[in-house]
Amino acid sequence: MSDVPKTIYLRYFAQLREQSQHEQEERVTTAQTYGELYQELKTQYRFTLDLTHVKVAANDVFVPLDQPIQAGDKVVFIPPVAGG
Amino acid sequence: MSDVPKTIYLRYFAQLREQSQHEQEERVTTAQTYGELYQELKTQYRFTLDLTHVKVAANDVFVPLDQPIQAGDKVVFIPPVAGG
Amino acid sequence: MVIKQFSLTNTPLEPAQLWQPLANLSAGAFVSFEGWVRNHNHGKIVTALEYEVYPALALKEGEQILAEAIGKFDLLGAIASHRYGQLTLGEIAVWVGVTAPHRQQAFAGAAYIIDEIKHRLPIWKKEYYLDEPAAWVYCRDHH
Amino acid sequence: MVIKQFSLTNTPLEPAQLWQPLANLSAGAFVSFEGWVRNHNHGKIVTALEYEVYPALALKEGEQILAEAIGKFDLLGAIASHRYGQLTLGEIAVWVGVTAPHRQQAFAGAAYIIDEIKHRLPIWKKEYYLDEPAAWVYCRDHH
Repeated sequence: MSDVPKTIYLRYFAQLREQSQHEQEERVTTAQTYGELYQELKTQYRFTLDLTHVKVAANDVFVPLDQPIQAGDKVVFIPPVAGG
Repeated sequence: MSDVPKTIYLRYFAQLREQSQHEQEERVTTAQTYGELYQELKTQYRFTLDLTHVKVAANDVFVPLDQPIQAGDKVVFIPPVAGG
Repeated sequence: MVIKQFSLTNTPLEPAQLWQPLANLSAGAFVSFEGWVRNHNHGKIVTALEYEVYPALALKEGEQILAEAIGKFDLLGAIASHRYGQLTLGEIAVWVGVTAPHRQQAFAGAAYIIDEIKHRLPIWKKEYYLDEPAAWVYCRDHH
Repeated sequence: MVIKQFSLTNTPLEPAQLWQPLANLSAGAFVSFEGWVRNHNHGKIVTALEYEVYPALALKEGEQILAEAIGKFDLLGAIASHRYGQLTLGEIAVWVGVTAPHRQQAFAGAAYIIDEIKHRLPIWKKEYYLDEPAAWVYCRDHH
């Protein structure tokens, strides 16, 4: 069960968009958690931000990085914000 | 010297204006200090405010109530304020 | 150049005009405060309001308050204007606007100015009520 | 009825319009905050600014921030609007307006809202500089 690849939908913002050169991406992953997924993407796209500086939203809600990924999730990693 | 009557010029605001029924007044007084002057006016006009709730300005500057009156002073007693 | 302007007026305060001298490309934060005439106060129904002011001293004291706020909080500008005369419900009784490099200074500066205006400015407020005689009201924070 | 409105816009913010839903005869105090685009930041000369936003989450988070402020400080209303896209120097990046019976609540509520917007709203700022490459900047208070 845990090794079954899942299809998820990613959107990228700010420096993650620039570094990945993607605005969005459909992706098949075997990562178990959002944190593992971020490390997978970080390696592939050479993201400069470490996991400790990133938050994650699944389906437009903030969720813990160690939460299991669900197939079909819309996932957005949130680099440090700067409103105002 | 201290008993020489002095001529001063009073302006009244807010409840002191209403209770004295004067907007302004030229007055000859033997009061030594602004505090003494207020007591004189309080008796005459039946001001309801005690001296402890009043401040005083002479010549458009706040001054201590126990300061000696100078002849020719423009005196304004300041009831509790309520800006804003 | 630091902006410092205190004024008294018997015509309606216009925030869209009042802030304009504060425009400054070095300022990151603008905070404004408006005191509005409420329809009630301490359980009484207020129908109208009258401010009476001692102009010469109020202008001096107002300028002094702005100067203190600018010095204490490194403001880039501070403007305040107080109405006097008859006011109707919902009107602006006092407007304060400040600019600063950062928001903490701007909030602290604006709060300081309105606090001092309420406690020090020689201006008096008479409230007219629905069922009771009009009364001169004091700043309750202070007395 | 308590007013609570959070919005995102790529056109200039207009304070003279934005405050209007807050008009309320029970409110004695109105406080507004504006974040302005400055011509410098941490010693660098800024020439322009770009905000990129994650709209679905930002709208939820913004509404949530306003609801928290209303609850914590007994506000009568709270409105905030954040620009995104390209901004020029001097433009308003974010506008916050709140009303309350008294000024202390209004100041505390407005300060809370802008603090939380800066720390929580999923929006990112890219600064363009005179002599250096553009960079995504973070909220320094937080990192």
